[in-house]
Amino acid sequence: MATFDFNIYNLVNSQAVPPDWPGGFWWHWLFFTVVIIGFVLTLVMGVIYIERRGMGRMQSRLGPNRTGPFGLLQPVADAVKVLLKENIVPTAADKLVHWLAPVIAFAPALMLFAVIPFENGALLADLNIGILYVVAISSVSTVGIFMAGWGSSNKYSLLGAMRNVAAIVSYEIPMVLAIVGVVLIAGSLSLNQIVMAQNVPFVLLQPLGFLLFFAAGCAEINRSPFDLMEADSEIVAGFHTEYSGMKFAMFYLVEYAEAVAISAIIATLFLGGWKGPILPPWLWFIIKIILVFFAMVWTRTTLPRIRIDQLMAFAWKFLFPMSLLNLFITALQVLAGWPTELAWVMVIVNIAVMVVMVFIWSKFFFRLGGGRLEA
Amino acid sequence: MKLERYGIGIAKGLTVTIKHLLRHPTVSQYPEQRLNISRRFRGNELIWNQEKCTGCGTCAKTCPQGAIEIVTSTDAAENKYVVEKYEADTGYCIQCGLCVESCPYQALYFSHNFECAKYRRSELVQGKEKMLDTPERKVSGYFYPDKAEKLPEQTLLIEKITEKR
Amino acid sequence: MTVSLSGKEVASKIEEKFSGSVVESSAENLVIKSDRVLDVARFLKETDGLDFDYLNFVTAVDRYDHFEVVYLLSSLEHNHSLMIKARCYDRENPALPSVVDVWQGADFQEREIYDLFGIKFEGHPNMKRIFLWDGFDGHPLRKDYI
Amino acid sequence: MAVRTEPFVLNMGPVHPSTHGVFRMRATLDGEVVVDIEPVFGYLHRGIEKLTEQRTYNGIVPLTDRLDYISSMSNNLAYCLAVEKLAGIKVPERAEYIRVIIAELQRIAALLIAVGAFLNDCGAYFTPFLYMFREREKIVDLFEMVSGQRLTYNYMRVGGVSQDLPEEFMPALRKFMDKMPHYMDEYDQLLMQNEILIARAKGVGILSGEQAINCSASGPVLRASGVNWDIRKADPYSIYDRFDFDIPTQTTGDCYDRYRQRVDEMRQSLRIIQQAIEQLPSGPVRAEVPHLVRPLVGEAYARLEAPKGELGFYLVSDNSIAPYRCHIRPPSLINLTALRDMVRGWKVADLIIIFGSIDITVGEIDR
Repeated sequence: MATFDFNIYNLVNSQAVPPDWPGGFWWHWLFFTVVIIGFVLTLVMGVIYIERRGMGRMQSRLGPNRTGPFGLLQPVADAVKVLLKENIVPTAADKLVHWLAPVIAFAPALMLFAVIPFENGALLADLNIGILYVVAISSVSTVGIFMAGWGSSNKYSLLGAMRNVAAIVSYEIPMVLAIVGVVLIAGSLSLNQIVMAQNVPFVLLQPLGFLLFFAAGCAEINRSPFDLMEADSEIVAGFHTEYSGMKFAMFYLVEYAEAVAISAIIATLFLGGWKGPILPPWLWFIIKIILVFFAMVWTRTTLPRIRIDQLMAFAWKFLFPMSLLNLFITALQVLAGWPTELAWVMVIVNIAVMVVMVFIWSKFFFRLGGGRLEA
Repeated sequence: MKLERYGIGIAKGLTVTIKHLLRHPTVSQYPEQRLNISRRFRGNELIWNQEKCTGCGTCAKTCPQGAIEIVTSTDAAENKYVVEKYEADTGYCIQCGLCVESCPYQALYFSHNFECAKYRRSELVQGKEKMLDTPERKVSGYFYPDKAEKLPEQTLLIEKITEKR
Repeated sequence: MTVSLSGKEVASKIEEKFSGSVVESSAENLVIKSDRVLDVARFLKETDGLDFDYLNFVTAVDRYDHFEVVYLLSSLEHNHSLMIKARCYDRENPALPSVVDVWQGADFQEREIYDLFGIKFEGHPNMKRIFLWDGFDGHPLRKDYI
Repeated sequence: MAVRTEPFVLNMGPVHPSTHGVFRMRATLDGEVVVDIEPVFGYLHRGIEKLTEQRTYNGIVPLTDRLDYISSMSNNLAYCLAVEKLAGIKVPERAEYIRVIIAELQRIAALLIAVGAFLNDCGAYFTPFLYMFREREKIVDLFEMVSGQRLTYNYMRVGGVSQDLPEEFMPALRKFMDKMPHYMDEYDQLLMQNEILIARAKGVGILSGEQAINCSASGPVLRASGVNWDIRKADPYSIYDRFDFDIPTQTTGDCYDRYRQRVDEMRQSLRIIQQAIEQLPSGPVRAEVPHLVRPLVGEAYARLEAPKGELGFYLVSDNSIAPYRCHIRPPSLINLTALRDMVRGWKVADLIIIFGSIDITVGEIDR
């Protein structure tokens, strides 16, 4: 047997059928489940560290540096502390719903990673409808969050949960339309094919699509300017006000696991997943995830929060028409066959389109109402 | 939101935060790096000079909280008050400094340290012997400019370089 | 420089309009009969010579035999101010007309006077204690409150 | 069949991240829209006005620190002005200048917290708050050098100031003075032009001029509604008539204007300090006043332009060592009278911002 060279690349060449792993399908499945769970949890720990340290430095303070070298074990310390905390369930709470909510919220966050390629062909299930699976799964966690809001029978969490449902419903559409733009150029729904088709990273071919997807993605997982679901200055801690102990740890994990998932999807769709010059492909993939996540941390430190009706107006009046127009223009360009031959012409044209459209929308169309209801 | 400035406002705000990544943090690590506190700092302990004190009780009268308790007995020989009991309940004391300011014989000072937390409320009451001037209980320069000269200079945040890395 | 009008001048004007409403007036002291406070207040606010549109504060002083409620009014454009007082001698349930309809700023201050002194203000939209809980008996700022 | 919805009462209770202290609002909400709010006070009521009746005139100064604990120097100064007016005490020149410098530094420090807390309520996650606390830290360092404490200074006395400025105070103040404008421009660049903040704060919680006067609002809240009324200009106390500075006012009186108003006022305070440093004379810092002041029978009301508004002390004396009655005019409590009309019809998120833009301290409300 050839020496067991751990480089996945030559073992698993690109084909849709699961590879003929020495042990067959089940070994492949087991290996990748372990990889995904290990990868997500360690990356979530790393991402929590980056966020707390990055935000600290941006606020001219230090951030955690006491636990472990340079504070690296801070996420572990947080997890241990939260797990040891008492598990309080409010008396008026709907016990089952309260207990089940974190599970339903956490499961989709991990399931998203099944279709994300770490390397060429190295993914749990190379579905040929990969991106559709991602969009479907990512809206399941809303049910979990709404159950949390309803289950803890607390007015603040009910407010938070209602906001979450309203926001996710209206941000699904711009997100999907932005993805469709990418799929049009790549020609296939499977994430691995999309990455393969990206000799010019799609962020250049689809600048407007990238902006729309980043905004809609941040709203989906309630981060940066759209973090209304647990807006701590208004509704205390939103849907997870009444959670403590293990269940709070799950929600804390959900928030960051979904942030990692969305940045992984952005990395695969727009920044050319595992493609990169010298470094091994999986390292490129992690670097891009951390880069996109740092952008989220950056916006979270600086930008104030948007009000709930502005959030809705932003989705329906700003993102939605823009994504339709973007889709229309990309379709024309794909018909004219630009992505393959005149790729660089398309890049310049699309950037110009983006600037013009943002200018027009913010100048004329998109006017935000006062928001005061005469009682 | 009306992006009448097409997101320039947001972009300028973002540049401010990213610039802070390249600057020194303004915080210091307390137990390891200790900053010098002000020379006139009013610590939460009193220091009492037995010789100078004549037992007049002005400090007990001026204390707005009534935290100082003084019991004196008359010593007919030298026709002087002898201070039997002199207690300052630092639980009541709000460190306002009126006692040190009003003492006509400069017998009362403030201590210069601020780490005097105790576990029991009864330990907060400072008896006569616990108020004497000892090396580890330094005297603060509050209302005593000569004592202030001996204390180290206060570290100011303005002097700390936080601009360039 | 805010000129504080002397009690005498304003007293003469008030006497013309509401005869018998000024109990005592000296250079810096102007005491109004307690049941005429509301009309005098409205008069002071509306006449264009005085037009005291800004109420600085309302407070009360317990003078053992009577309560003295002090109003400091000022006019922003003429930049002059006037301090008027009203006395109520009844200690069980002292009462005064409320000036909330004239100056809305008096709302919380009158509730505070009721809470700490026990002086009821008729016509106040929500005459309740402001700092202490409703079950509290007695009014702390009275001189005879132990 | 129209779905029947009825408003529910949400307790923005004494413990809430953005009620700036133990302050409670019973908000009746219809979904997200605020139908009515009823503020509940009294969680921090210590009965300071009753305490003042058993303390000597100098013993009350540490009490005034605890009124508006964010700007205790202004409280000390307001109380001392009232006692000096009551007892007719003349304060020496140097003490007057030290008081002006310290009061204006305290105004900058208090306005920094007001603006930082307002931006934090808008959602900018603690960044502006921590930047502004860094500037406030520099001012608090100066106060610690002068008075010995960092929050409850107890620095001013009847008749002047308790101790003279140490020698290293002036160089440190000059260094602070020439670095501060740079930092203020940086804060403006951070959020002043931010589209999200403009969308959130412009046109929200409008308080018109007449309504502000009728509710006897004072301070930045009054000036942001376009009323040009500042006690330092209208009724100059101590030596404010020797400095030339102007009173910024805004037009519409919404949350954004109150935020901008406070930033402009900080710049004016810097101008005053600059002039006060140049004209600082030498000489005694405290008038010859007996330690137990006994003013004659009578009453006096003195006021000053505190960072929150018009802070006044109404003192009645009966020629004993303790005042017969000492009433404190609380600018925070009186500014809240207008809160109810400003908030009706807005959403929960706006309720928090409007409340934050009024900028109250609970110590001064409950006394």
